[in-house]
Amino acid sequence: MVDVPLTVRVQREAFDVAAETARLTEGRTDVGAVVTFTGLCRSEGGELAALELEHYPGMAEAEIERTARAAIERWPLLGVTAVHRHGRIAPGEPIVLVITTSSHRVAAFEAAEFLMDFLKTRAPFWKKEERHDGTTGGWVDARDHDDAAAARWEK
Amino acid sequence: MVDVPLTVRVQREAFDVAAETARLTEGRTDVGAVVTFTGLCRSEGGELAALELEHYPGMAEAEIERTARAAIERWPLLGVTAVHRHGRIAPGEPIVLVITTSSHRVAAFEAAEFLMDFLKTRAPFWKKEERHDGTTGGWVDARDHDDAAAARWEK
Amino acid sequence: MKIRYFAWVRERIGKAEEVVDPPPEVATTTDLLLWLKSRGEEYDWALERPEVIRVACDQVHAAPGTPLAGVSEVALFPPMTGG
Amino acid sequence: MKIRYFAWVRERIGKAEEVVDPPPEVATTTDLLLWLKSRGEEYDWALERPEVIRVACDQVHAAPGTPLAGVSEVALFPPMTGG
Repeated sequence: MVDVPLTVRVQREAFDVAAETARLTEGRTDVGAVVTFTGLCRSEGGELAALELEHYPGMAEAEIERTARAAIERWPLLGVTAVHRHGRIAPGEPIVLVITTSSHRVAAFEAAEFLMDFLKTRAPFWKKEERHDGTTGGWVDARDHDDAAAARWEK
Repeated sequence: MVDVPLTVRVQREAFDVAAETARLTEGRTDVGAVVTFTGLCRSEGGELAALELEHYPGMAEAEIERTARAAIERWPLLGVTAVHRHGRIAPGEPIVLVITTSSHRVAAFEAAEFLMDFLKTRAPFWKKEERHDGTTGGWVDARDHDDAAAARWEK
Repeated sequence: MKIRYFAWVRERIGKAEEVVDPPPEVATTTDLLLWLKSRGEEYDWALERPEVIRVACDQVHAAPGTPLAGVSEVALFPPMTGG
Repeated sequence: MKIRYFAWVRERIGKAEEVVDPPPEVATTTDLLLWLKSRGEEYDWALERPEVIRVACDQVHAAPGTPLAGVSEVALFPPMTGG
């Protein structure tokens, strides 16, 4: 088992990218590259009032952790953090955070992209749109190009 | 000319990733993806006391800006920030920061990687090592695989 | 066996979970989907396109046709849209 | 014409910059490197492998053989190692 600091959380509250980054870098001098990805809620041209994010408690954490462990097996990482929010999220607010650290930049970049691709297609979360006119925009459809993005790692 | 917020700085002081990120995201709801890359000084197994980073003032800023504008032409970005330090930098300290924002994650990831690849091979900075035993480890050699990483974008 | 529903599958069926006792010939996740589909209008609506429904057995993604032997919790949901 | 040196090129030549007035037959960056190399031991040492030396004309990377006409500042340096 590779002993790499791994944090996975599913939570209602926002997250602090700087604090999460510091947890992976402070007090060590072997980290050469830190990649963070933050996914934010977009207003879709002003139409969207909020997203309601439903998730499968237990499986959501477990599935993100499985994906993170796959990344740790595949790249020489020094740390991985993944935080995904659920509940009501307004435009401009953060939804998801992935941080990867490594000695070198290519591993950190590739692992962060890998995590996001698989998080999108495998972690049990579902987005429902709430419009400003009070109607629901319905459930967001899964996109084929997200599946294609995940498939590129299968080799 | 694409009108995208672009910040390029070369400075001696450290940078604040959270503050730089906020400048690209605050007050807007069209950003869906934020990628940050931070490059840190590694201790190389404890041997390194510090790096001394020399640069070519004027050309350093201009070359980073040219690379950033190439990224803005190539991907649908909503903002780019690149900060590179010079002077004496101790292990664990940050050297370089790249932030890209976009509606979608793939553009943000690819542009950040592109910027780092070209920054490494085209921005006029040179690293000299200072060892703990007081000797100089000499100038860091350019690495062929950095050239290869930059070459993959030429198509 | 406990069944959990999420997102529009949950909304169409009108409940988040239930305990069911399928007959012994329901041996796989595919059998289970077809059996549930026959239980009433709301199930038929939720599962009208069984090929798009994702299934997890004990909180792990399961391919179509996965045996149900030893499984205590099955979840049915649409393709994920997190991230 | 102002010439600037960086990193180990600067260290070997022993100065960060100088103003030079090359003869008219020095028409390109490649000519300039060879002419500088002939100016003394320290230049010969700094430029012993001219193929690894990078050149910028007026703060823009210049390919070997770039004409010097109209250029006011030339910089010579090793391959970059920033980032």
